[in-house]
Amino acid sequence: MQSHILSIILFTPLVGALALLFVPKENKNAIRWIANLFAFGGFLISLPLVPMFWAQRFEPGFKFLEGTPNNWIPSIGAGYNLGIDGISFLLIMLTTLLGWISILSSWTAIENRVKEYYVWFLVLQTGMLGVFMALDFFLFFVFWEAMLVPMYLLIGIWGGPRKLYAAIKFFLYTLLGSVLMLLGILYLYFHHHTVSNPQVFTFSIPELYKTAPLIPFNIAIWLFVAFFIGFAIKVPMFPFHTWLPDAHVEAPTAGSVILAGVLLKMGTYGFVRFSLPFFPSVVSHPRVQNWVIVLSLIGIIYGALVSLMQKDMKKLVAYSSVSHLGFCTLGIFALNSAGLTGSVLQQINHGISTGALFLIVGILYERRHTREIAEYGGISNVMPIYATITMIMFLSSMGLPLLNGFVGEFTILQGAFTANWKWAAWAAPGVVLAAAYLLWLYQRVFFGTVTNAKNEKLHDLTPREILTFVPLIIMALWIGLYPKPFFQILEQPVNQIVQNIHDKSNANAAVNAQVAPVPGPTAAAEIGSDEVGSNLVVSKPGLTAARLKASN
Amino acid sequence: MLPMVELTIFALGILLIDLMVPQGWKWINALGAFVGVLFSAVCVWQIQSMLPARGLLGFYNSLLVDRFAIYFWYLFLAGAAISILASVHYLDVENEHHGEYYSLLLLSVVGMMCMAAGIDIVLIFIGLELMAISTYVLVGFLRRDRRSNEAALKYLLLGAFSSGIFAYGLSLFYGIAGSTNLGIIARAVSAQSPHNPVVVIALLTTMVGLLFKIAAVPFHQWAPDAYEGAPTSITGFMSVAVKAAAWAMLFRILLFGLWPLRSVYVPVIVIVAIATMTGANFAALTQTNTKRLLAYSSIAHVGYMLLAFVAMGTSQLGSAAFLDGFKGILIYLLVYTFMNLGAFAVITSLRQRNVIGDELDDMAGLYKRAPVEATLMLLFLLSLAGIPPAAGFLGKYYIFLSLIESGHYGLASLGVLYSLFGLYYYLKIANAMLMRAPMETGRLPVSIGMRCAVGVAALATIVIGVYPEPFIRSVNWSLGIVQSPHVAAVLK
Amino acid sequence: MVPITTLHYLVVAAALFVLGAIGVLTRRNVVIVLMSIELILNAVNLNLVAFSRMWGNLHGQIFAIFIVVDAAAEAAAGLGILIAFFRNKETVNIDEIDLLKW
Amino acid sequence: MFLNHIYLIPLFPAFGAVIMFFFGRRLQKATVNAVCVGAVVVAFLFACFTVVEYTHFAHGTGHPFEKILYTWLGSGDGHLNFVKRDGTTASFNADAGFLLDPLSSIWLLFVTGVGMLIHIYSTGYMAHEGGYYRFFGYLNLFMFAMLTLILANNYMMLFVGWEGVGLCSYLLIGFYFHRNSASTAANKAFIVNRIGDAGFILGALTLAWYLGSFRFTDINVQARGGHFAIGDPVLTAAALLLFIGACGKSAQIPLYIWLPDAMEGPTPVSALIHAATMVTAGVYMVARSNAVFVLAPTAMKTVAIVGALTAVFAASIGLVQNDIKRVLAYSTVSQLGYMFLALGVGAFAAGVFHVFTHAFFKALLFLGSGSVIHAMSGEQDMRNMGDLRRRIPTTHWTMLVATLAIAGIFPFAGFFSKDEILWQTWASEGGAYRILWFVGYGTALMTAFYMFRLMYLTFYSPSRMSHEAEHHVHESPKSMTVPLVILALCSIGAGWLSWPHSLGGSAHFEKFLEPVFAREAVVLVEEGKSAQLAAGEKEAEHTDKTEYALMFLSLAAAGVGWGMARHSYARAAKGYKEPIAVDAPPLYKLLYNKWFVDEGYDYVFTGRRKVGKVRLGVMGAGEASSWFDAKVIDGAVNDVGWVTKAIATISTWWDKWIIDGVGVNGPAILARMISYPARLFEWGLVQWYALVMVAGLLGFGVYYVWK
Repeated sequence: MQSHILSIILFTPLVGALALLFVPKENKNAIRWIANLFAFGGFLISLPLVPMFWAQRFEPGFKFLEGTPNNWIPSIGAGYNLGIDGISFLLIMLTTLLGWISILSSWTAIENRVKEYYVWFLVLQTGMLGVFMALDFFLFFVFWEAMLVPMYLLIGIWGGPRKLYAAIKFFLYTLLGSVLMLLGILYLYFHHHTVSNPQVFTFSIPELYKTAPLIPFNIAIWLFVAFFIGFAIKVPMFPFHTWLPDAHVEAPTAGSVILAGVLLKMGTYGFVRFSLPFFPSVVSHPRVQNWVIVLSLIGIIYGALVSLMQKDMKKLVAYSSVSHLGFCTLGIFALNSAGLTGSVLQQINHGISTGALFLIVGILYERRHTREIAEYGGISNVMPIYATITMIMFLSSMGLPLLNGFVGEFTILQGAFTANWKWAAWAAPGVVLAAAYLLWLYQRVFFGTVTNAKNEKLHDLTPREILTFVPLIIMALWIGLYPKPFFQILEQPVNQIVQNIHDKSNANAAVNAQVAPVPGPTAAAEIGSDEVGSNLVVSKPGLTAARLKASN
Repeated sequence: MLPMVELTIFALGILLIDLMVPQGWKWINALGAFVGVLFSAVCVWQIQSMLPARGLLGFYNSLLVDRFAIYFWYLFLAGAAISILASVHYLDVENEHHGEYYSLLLLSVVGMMCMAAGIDIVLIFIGLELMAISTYVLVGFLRRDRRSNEAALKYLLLGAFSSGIFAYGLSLFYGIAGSTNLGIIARAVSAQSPHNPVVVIALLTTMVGLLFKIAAVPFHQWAPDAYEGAPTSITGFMSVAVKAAAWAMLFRILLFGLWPLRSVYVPVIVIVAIATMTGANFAALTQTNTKRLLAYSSIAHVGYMLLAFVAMGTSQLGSAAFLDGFKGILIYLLVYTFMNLGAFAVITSLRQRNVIGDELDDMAGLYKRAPVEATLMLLFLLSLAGIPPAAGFLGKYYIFLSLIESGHYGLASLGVLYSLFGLYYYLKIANAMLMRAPMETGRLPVSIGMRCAVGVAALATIVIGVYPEPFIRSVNWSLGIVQSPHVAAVLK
Repeated sequence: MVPITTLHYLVVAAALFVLGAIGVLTRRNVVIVLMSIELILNAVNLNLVAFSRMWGNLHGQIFAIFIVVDAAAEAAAGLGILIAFFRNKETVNIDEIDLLKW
Repeated sequence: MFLNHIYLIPLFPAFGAVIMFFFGRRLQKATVNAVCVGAVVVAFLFACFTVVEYTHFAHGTGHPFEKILYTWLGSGDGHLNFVKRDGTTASFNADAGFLLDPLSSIWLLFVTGVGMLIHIYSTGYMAHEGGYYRFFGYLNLFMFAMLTLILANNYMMLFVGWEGVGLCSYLLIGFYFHRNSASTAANKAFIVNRIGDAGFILGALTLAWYLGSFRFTDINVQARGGHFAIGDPVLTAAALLLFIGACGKSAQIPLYIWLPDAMEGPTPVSALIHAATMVTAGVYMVARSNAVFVLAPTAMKTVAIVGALTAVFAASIGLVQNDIKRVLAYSTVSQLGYMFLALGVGAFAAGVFHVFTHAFFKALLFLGSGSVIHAMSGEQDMRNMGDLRRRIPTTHWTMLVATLAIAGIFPFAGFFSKDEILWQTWASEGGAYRILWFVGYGTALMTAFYMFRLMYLTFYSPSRMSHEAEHHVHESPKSMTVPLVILALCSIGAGWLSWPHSLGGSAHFEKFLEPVFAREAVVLVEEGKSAQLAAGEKEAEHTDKTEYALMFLSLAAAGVGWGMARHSYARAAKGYKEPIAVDAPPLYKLLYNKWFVDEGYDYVFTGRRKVGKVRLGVMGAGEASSWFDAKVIDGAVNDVGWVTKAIATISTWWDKWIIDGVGVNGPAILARMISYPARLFEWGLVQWYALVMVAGLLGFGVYYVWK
């Protein structure tokens, strides 16, 4: 007896999209209502998952499994298998929430080709959920790619002046990553066939978990690179990030919210779900680790610096994402429980805060149709509520304690520090700079007197707009004040992953020893190659029963 | 035999009926042709139902109706059916509505069937020529259109030239083996040293013919011209059915006939594959004529399929790589039939009284004028670009898988990178359709037949993409030939 | 007086083939180009017949007959198309077939 | 019963703030007063009871009391671990926990007390300002944060308060947000603080990484367990990092720059946040971490030296400022310097004691100046004041008391605390710190000078007021004067809590704090720094003569300063000359422009000013990066696109010109130009194709042979 809640959550938006197809496109309000209905419905339907998951949060492995292996395309060993653990659970909740919010937020923003817009948006929603739920690599890849199309259309059709450029850039960039990843996937698939006994072809991720780590280092490194590029582009990490500002600036508000809130997380999710378990020997190899960490650190500082100098609000927020995601990757590749937990938390937080920031920018844009910071000033005189909400979200984004941002950032710093104190030291300026660019932006936009006559007539937030922020603020406060539940949800999977890396990399230590050194920045090579051994945290095995008792 | 005979009868019948049908009722011809296709499909189905695993020999051992053949027959018929549906309205617009069109279509299908089923070089050659000649005429069918004439003439000259070279090679093989039967040729060849100059010359000349028909660089230059000049409905037909037939022939000869020589021809094919992908993709990048663009893209697709063929040629018979490569090409052809025909059908529907409709600008704002067609066109384009869940991905999946399995990581990477090029120029069309303002306003009139054609193609594309299991099954089934005795004997 | 062996026929055929090819590549009148193609096919026929004699079976000759037929058909179609082309362009000069480019 | 609900103390003001946040807009001023002031009053009373209960509950032992509400960071079941430096794992955990011990009780009392008074004062001062509810909401929020900071039982909770007070000071400095200077000052404050915070976080992380916990009690147990050698490098690093945090919060060199600008905020804010409470958070944190600091002599030295330097540096600037609040601001910085000097030389108790007394008289000074400004209807420049003593007598008397206190005149509060510090400095470590004593001594003299300068210019010298200003001058309402009086009483009496033994007193204050610092005493003894003993009576046998001498000297210094100020300013009429300006113009310029530090920072660090054409500092880096991003990285991407396009064009160009052009149009031209060989190209389009095919065939052959 399987529970089908995942499938239900997954396909609700799609059903909505299909339903919309039968609504005449002239009847815009009906379309809006239906779309919001389904989006909100999708969120509500995902709520029962919370208690169900909470009950078994400490149990090992994936929960709510659906489908048997190979039940979809037996002849190639692909199956419709869904299942979630703590990590994907949180991201799914985030997705349903943000999906609803962004659809709600585009009520007045979208005026032409409304029907299409909502249809594509709901399709996108399903695609994203699928990525987080899939336990089958083929299924995963299908969702992963299918999701690009609606996003591309959202940018390209409802985007700004340079939408065509941005849309194609987005699509090509991300596809470049995913095709390389495809080759990697195929290799894993084939490798599983060669080593498994009896020989079977399967895309089942749990199965591949068993065999992938057996790949010898000198091949695994290339596979890792293939996956890495795919995910790093998505995240985006430092040298691969230039699609992000363009996509964000051109995308409609809701598109940006989803893009920043969920799509970027797929990269980090990919790291956590695939790169780490599949290539333990590679990720724990000091040079490789240093490579990635250095990129993350560059991303943190660099993103912050660039956003400091932006003249376009949305670009500023976009670059701030680069900085924040730098923290996420830093946490992931610290390869210890704290770092990993913090990273996932930070992904959620970034989804909440930055999503809100894009909404905020969008609201001004909707009223004035410009995002030039210079156009504004003294807005808090005319839009006090708006100013207050903005302040709260800025604070959460810059990581003020008792708001969500701090919890994630701090946990990451803790993890990075215990892995290698130099990393944390390098990341710390990012926190300062975050305050700098956000507060400076706030000063330029909200403080002072209204200088621009066009801004005098701006009306404050409508109830609908306020409604879009309420859940975000609630979440921000919740994670900030009482993050314990989140830590508990993440505890099991994170410890699992770290444990695996530890064991496997020890197993492959021999291989590590004699392998030719991976090219890496020499500077990075020095950084803390000393404590690599101690990067890994051994969580206390067993005790699950005891913990269950404790939790009930 | 039955399906071919039956098709021939219909072809001739249509010629007769055409004399009696008045102008404006010409669609009756189309109907007849369609029915003919259906009938022969039924016949094929009957044969399939009574087909032993080892296949049926017929016609003095020159014809081997095995699962492989059956698979391709279905393919040709599907292609023909969709093209017929797409043609009616178009021909009316062009004022070239004649029965010959359909009968030639059917005859070319007969030729293809011979190519797919023949294991005797004579039969294969005859089939080839039958198909080729009918296509020459079809390409030049718009007699008052200079582009059409010119395309036909070029196609004919080059085609004849290539088949001359091809025939020369075949004659040499006959000389080597003393028989025209592929099986015997294979045995004889395997007896010879693969580096015997005569063998090599024979092989290379033969390959010129084969590569010409599948339009691989450097034998591709006829394709863009012919595709551009031909009636759009025929362009679609050529790009799928003719190409599929050429592939069938290529398999029959290179795989079953000349397998022992693979050490000689695989390296050559590697070069050709790379050249094909490179040339075609780069050339397509800046195309502004949609038909020509799709022509180049179809050449590029040939490049990918050749990659799979390389994987097959470099791995053990019956090994995973071999089978996956084989499946890859077969599925690719299947999928390609639908998605490409669909795309061409949409382009065909752009042809109006006063619009030629094959420029990129004619695509502009198509969404405003025909939302359904535009959306489906998007589907076809994405499928061509190999984005799941559209069907195109399945073919790419198998091809790259086979490359990985046979250890050609470099080629695989090259292939995926070129697929990005593909995405780029397909997106140019998509951008034009969905994101630009239309040139002329007003809804685009689309005929019933066209709607059916596009609909069927789209349905197939999405179904194969989302639930490919039965199709993969059928492909596996059609791979029965690998076990069938004649070939097996040859391949050992 | 040397006996005429198959090899001699092959050499002649090869020569024919090359001549045909050169003709195709060099002549400017479409009709003559078509003829050159026929020449190539004849080279093939010569091969086939010679081999057929060498092997003492009829496959080759059958093939040859088919090729003759095919050549005829090809020529017919070619000329038909050429006429259509001539109607529009008033020329059979192969260099003036230049409408379709790049 | 109070002790067990200690967490309520911060929650009262928090409640007030929440009310203001949601409903403030609709509330009457009276209601706002009731809620906000009420909240603080309740908090104060609750705090008093709590402390009383605590002192009985833990009488004599001074054993810290801890109350843990819930696990804040961490999964709480001890399965989320991190690796300590020694390789063992520790649980990643930070509780929402509260701790009460003598140290925190002292802060608790004077923060709630002074805070309450300032709230009351504000009801009068802000009566005519807009955003009344906003102001009180922020004030309450600040009280919440400050109390959290004080009562935290681990570094992370402390950091919550730490950042919270930073935020509130940001909000309150920027209270007049339509003034650009205000919002800029606010940003400056927050960002400079943030730098400190980064240091703080890293310090805390270091401790956790080394000692395996964020909890003060755990850390103290570890640090005092004697496992660590004096001068342990890691602990030194941790201490220094924490001190960076302290520098940010408590405005020490090099991060002091934000505090003077912070005077943009309303005066009560300056009194509460930037004089009495928030700025002492750094001192509190260092005192809290004393166990770590004493193990890191280097860090101690750094603290002492930085403290001394800041003291004298800020005092020197204070000498010549004309804005009444700025003078006080710099004096605050300088006094904070004193406190750190004390901590640095190990006289923790003395430092804390100075915080305590300073809270009263400095708050009093600010409130007094506020009352002056109120009276002068907004005028802050002392050059336009004078002769106010009869017009606003209460303000005058109370401020005089405060001045005497800060100048260190016996028997006012300042005398005892400052004298204690100087004495400890002199006596510490066999005199190595005596240079610092001289510095402190000089500072004392300057302090007396600028404070009395302020008094004379404001109250005594002939009036330099404009007429309408003179016309409006009036004493402030009761709500403002009453707090002044109370604070004045405190400024007189607070000192007596620690009447030194040398004068026959028994230093209750030190005794009370002993449990917190006693252990340090021992450590320092081991270190042979017996003179640094914070606990008073241990140094009774020490040379009393020197102590008396020093007392006398500091009194003398105060007197001299007073005298100089009187001589220069008692008769300062309109357009008077600054003595320094007369005697040493360049020095005056230097001091008046605050040693040009802000400008320097703008050039070097922030990059708000350009050096010639180039922009340095963060903004420079920002510009560089964005250029890099647009030109190089994205440029590279676009170049790739461009290259492919180019190749594509070439390949089409090839088809177009070579195949068609040469094949088709070429012949006509070439035939005439070149003769026979060029005619090779004379053949037409189709033939070119055919040629390529043949070439391909031959190419195959060549390739085969070559292979």
